[in-house]
Amino acid sequence: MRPDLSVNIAGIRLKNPVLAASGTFGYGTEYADLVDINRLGGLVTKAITLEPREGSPPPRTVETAAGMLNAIGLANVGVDAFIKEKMPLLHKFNTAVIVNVAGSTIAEYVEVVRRLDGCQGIDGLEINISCPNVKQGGFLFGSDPQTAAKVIGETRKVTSLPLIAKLTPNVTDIVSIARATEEAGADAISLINTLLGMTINVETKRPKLANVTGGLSGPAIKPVALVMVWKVAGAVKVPVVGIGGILSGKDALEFLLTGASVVQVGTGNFVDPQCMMKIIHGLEQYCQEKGIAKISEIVGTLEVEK
Amino acid sequence: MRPDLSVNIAGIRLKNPVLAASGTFGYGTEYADLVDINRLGGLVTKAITLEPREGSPPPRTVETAAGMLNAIGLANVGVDAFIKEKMPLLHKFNTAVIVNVAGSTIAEYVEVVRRLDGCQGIDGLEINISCPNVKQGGFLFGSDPQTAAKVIGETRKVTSLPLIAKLTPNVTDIVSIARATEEAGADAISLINTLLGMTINVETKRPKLANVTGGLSGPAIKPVALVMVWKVAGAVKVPVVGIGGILSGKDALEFLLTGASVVQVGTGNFVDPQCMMKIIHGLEQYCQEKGIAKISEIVGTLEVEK
Amino acid sequence: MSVVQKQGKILSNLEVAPSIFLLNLGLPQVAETAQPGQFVHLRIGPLSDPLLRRPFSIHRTKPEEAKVSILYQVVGRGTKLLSQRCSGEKLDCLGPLGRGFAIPKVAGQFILVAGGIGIAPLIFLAETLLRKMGNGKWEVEKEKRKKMEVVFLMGAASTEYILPESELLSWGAAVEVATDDGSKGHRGPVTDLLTRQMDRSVASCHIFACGPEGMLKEVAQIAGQQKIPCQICLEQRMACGVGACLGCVVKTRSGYRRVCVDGPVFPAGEVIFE
Amino acid sequence: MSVVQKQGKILSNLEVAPSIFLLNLGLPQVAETAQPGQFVHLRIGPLSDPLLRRPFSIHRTKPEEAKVSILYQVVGRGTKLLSQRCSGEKLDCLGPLGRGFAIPKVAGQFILVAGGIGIAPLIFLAETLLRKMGNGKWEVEKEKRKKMEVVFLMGAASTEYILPESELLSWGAAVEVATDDGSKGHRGPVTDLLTRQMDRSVASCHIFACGPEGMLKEVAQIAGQQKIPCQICLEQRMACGVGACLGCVVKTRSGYRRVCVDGPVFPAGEVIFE
Ligand SMILES: Cc1cc2nc3c(=O)[nH]c(=O)nc-3n(C[C@H](O)[C@H](O)[C@H](O)COP(=O)(O)OP(=O)(O)OC[C@H]3O[C@@H](n4cnc5c(N)ncnc54)[C@H](O)[C@@H]3O)c2cc1C
Ligand SMILES: Cc1cc2nc3c(=O)[nH]c(=O)nc-3n(C[C@H](O)[C@H](O)[C@H](O)COP(=O)(O)OP(=O)(O)OC[C@H]3O[C@@H](n4cnc5c(N)ncnc54)[C@H](O)[C@@H]3O)c2cc1C
Ligand SMILES: Cc1cc2nc3c(=O)[nH]c(=O)nc-3n(C[C@H](O)[C@H](O)[C@H](O)COP(=O)(O)O)c2cc1C
Ligand SMILES: Cc1cc2nc3c(=O)[nH]c(=O)nc-3n(C[C@H](O)[C@H](O)[C@H](O)COP(=O)(O)O)c2cc1C
Ligand code: FES
Ligand code: FES
Repeated sequence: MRPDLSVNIAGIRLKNPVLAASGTFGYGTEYADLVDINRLGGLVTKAITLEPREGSPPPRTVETAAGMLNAIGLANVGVDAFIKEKMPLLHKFNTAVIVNVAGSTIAEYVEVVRRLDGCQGIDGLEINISCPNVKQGGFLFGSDPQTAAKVIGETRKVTSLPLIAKLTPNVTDIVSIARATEEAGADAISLINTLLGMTINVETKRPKLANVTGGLSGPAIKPVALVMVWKVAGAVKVPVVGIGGILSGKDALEFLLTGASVVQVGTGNFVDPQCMMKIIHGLEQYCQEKGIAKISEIVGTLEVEK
Repeated sequence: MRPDLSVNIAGIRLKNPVLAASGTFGYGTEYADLVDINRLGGLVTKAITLEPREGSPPPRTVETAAGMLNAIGLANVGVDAFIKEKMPLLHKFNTAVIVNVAGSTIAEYVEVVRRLDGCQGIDGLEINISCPNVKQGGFLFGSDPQTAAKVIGETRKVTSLPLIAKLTPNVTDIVSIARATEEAGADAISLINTLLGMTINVETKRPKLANVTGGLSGPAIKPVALVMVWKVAGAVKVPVVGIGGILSGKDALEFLLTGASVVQVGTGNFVDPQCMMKIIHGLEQYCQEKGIAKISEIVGTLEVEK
Repeated sequence: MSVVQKQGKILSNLEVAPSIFLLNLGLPQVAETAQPGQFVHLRIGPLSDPLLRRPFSIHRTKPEEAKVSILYQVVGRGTKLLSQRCSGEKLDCLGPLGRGFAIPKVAGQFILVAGGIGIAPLIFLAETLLRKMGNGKWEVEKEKRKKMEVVFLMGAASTEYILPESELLSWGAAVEVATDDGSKGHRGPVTDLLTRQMDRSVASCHIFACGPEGMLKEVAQIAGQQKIPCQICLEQRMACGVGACLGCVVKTRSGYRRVCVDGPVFPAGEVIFE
Repeated sequence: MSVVQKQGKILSNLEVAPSIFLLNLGLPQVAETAQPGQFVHLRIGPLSDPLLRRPFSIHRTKPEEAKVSILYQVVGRGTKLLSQRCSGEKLDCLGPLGRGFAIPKVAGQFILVAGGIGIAPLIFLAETLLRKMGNGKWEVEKEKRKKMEVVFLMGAASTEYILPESELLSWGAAVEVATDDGSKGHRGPVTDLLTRQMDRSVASCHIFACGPEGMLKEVAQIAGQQKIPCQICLEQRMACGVGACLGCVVKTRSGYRRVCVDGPVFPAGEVIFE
């Protein structure tokens, strides 16, 4: 018997709990030669802002030990071009489409959400209050429960689409921020976005990224992501989306057991475009081996002695 | 001409800017067969508490991608046994000895510092307000500027030894905590301690560490450590001690350029006991190649375009 | 011409000059469809260090042997590890990626300028151009035909880095060499050869260049002054290699463009050098 | 007998049973001074994944050939990578580490109980005991001498994992085998053989055991009931291997003790099994 991998999260029905993470899968079509998009649980777009943005100067990425830093800087086509040019292509795929939203002001978030609200084919919005690469790009919004709640509360008012709050790990108390966004009306909570990091070229005495600092992703951050998922999943009622260093079925299972209802794969796509396909297969196999009929049964079943 | 690697930090004169980090070099003697301790800039002991502590149950360590998690739990012999049994052996080495201090209450920190104050052979104290593995073990003290300042201020009153505040990276705003400890009388600031993390065995559905969560160290965290050193070095007047994922001379140089006056090596010692010797050699070589007479000249000389 | 992800078998991986390796991979689909200037994105090892793939130009293809060749220089951890991989092992490859050189519709004099390891994609290009000429695929008036020519200007640190000269000659290219130390050919930068060539240049002339950024900037300048069409092959740090991460951008007159899909070959006049 | 860090040359690294490898290393100082039960701590590769060293018991030494052997099972990433390292390459080794088996002052019947890959250190021990007996190094009264004996109880999943039996026999050990699937010897756990052996056991008898935790627990119980001295060789996840990190502790009657320096061999009665 084939296990049932489908899940419902924040009112969105997904074929399976594996989604492509924002910023790592473009606008969906870039990987179309290599990945059967229709087999994915869903995909999250690159962050969309009100106006088009050029992004940071290069170099924008650099490898670190078991990870990478990026400072893309919210480069995107802007919400109107997104709706006109990108959404029609995305809509053709038979998979959930979640649009990642960023802004420099609360008003900008609200306006982007308002424009996306009417757009056909969008299954949900992920509100990025966690981008570390733009000073006015969300990082500050996600560092404090009040502001985080404000962004979610205001965007909540202008859309009936499922809202997912995406949190930054660069905080003292992730739980208070998660709770604040839940109370403000988030239907789910995604974590983690990248950790702030930097690296230096000792020959030139300059930072390797033109932007000086960037966001750390990849296997290096998996332990940090897991502990945050564990804490937040134990503290909120809405579902949690686990993100950070997931490259294998085993990695995904760690997040599901720890309390994430679904997972997103970011850097893993760069390392191996087959990554998400292998993860879906790995989950299926695990369920089969353990006699699990439905993947959602294992969510949060981590056994912790007390 | 041989470059001058010596540095003065917080009133402590060091042969070179390379120290062994707390908890990774035992009480100094464990590596004596393998490392010429007298060639080190200095060494920091395992955290010392008032009473002896057994520490956490095993397993206490687990490898992660380019890093490791530890949950040792402040296992130590207690301050009195340390003074009686360990210090006499440490005192024999011709290197700076810094004692790492931890406690469950501010009163405990103060009492440990008071007892160490009289002890011969101690060059400085590192006040660990950042251990993630014991609920009452410092983590909370380091998460908030007021409490951090309180610990430093109170311990400052009972000793004339140089005091180094060791900070946790698991905070929203490291600069505010660094500044608070500086104002409270810290002579230097060490960062970073470990990032909080966890990892799961998906077969047993249990955390791999008995303590559930642990502290992440090693190359994986280097980018995070660097950005915190960069921020803090730019914001305080006291010297900064750079720690986190340093395994090579190049790694150490990244920290020095970014603003650390000296560095500590932790996990690197496990990977390669010759690590610190190689780093010292690497610094020497770099200075020679670049015609740098004194290593301290390069501290904070990172070129950042604005 | 779609991109594939395949396990390519290492047919050989040999040091052909100091720290320069020639890697032959069994990759039928890529060998079949690749165009000069395109690249492959290789996963060096299965573990998480090194984590990211590394991009390498396609140096040669032999579709009839299902073979793709890479010419690479050991410059860091990834290329070091790659140089230690053995025949018979497999490498995870993505390719062919990127937009290669645009082959002009009308023939003429093709000047290829290679600096150091930048020679890698230009051999594939030279071979393609020369084969096309041999086939008489270009329709040119008779009197112009004698002016059709591939001139290969090759710059390197010293003589031991000048690799496929005899092969190029045998295909019918004109080859000139410049070395930094003067151990072979002209002593000085390869752009000296280009400047000299400009004096002899004919009406319908095209420049194609690959090499270090400084060299490309100068080539672009020379071509600009002479108003000669020029295509340059760029490098940038890459994560995805397929246009999804927006990591590999270069500044152009039409804003930041992605080297991996909008390039790696760009019209020289488009690129804004810092 | 101090610990050294040396680049050991891989003399050979061969699969001797399914997923079990025998690694021979050129390590003169370690070969010279190692005692049975001690271990080496190996760095598997130069990159940061895998990061930490891996501990392996010393399986044999040949000081005259400067050789140290390791018998290891591929169970994860580190051991997989180790199995791919080739002859002629070097491995960074720390050793010899830990407190090995305490060889009793008075001879008698030595019962060695190995479960699975736990056989690795016991071969070194058997060889050492038998050599010492052969040398007549133990001063025993004549009538006791005939009772001196090494009994090697070997447990494994199935027959193909039973490796050095003939060699043990040739040295003069008594060997008994138990397999999980009954493909050789007794069908069942090796502890069955130990229980049986207890009925025939003689006055001055010692047990030495290495294997999975469940087996060691049972061996410790049997030894405790019979009041026979018993030493067991433990495993724990290790970081430093030299006593500095306090990571590798095991619960004992005198609190947590470090497996790497206080062990890996402990008196069975000391250890508190969960
Ligand atoms: C489209 C394209 C085609 C290329 N073709 C070839 C080729 O045919 N032959 C060849 O030898 N090299 C080629 N390169 C460069 C090659 O990708 C890098 O040399 C390689 O990735 C370095 O990896 P490393 O781990 O050894 O170096 P690292 O240790 O990662 O870095 C060492 C040095 O290499 C540079 N570098 C690292 N990554 C890249 C990158 N992605 N692009 C450019 N520079 C980088 C760094 O700036 C650094 O100075 C190409 C690059 C691109 C983008
Ligand atoms: C003193 C000592 C002596 C040992 N002697 C031998 C020996 O002679 N032959 C042999 O095959 N193995 C021996 N081991 C076990 C060996 O160290 C582990 O099998 C090895 O480290 C696993 O590495 P890995 O990367 O392949 O596995 P990982 O991918 O790290 O993990 C796979 C499995 O191995 C276990 N494991 C991982 N690290 C250790 C560790 N440090 N100690 C114990 N288990 C671990 C984990 O629990 C996990 O189930 C010994 C261990 C110790 C502590
Ligand atoms: C190149 C790159 C671009 C990213 N862009 C975005 C973005 O636009 N919006 C966002 O919310 N997260 C962005 N992220 C963060 C990822 O979605 C993800 O949260 C993070 O990378 C951790 O997951 P990983 O370790 O699987 O990569 C980006 C990450 C990378 C590597
Ligand atoms: C096993 C282990 C034990 C540690 N114990 C302590 C400790 O007692 N006190 C302390 O301040 N830091 C302790 N640390 C943190 C290190 O001193 C250091 O801050 C951290 O490991 C980051 O550096 P690294 O990446 O070089 O290991 C410990 C780290 C490890 C790995
Ligand atoms: S490498 Fe990702 S867009 Fe070019
Ligand atoms: S492994 Fe570090 S104390 Fe044993």
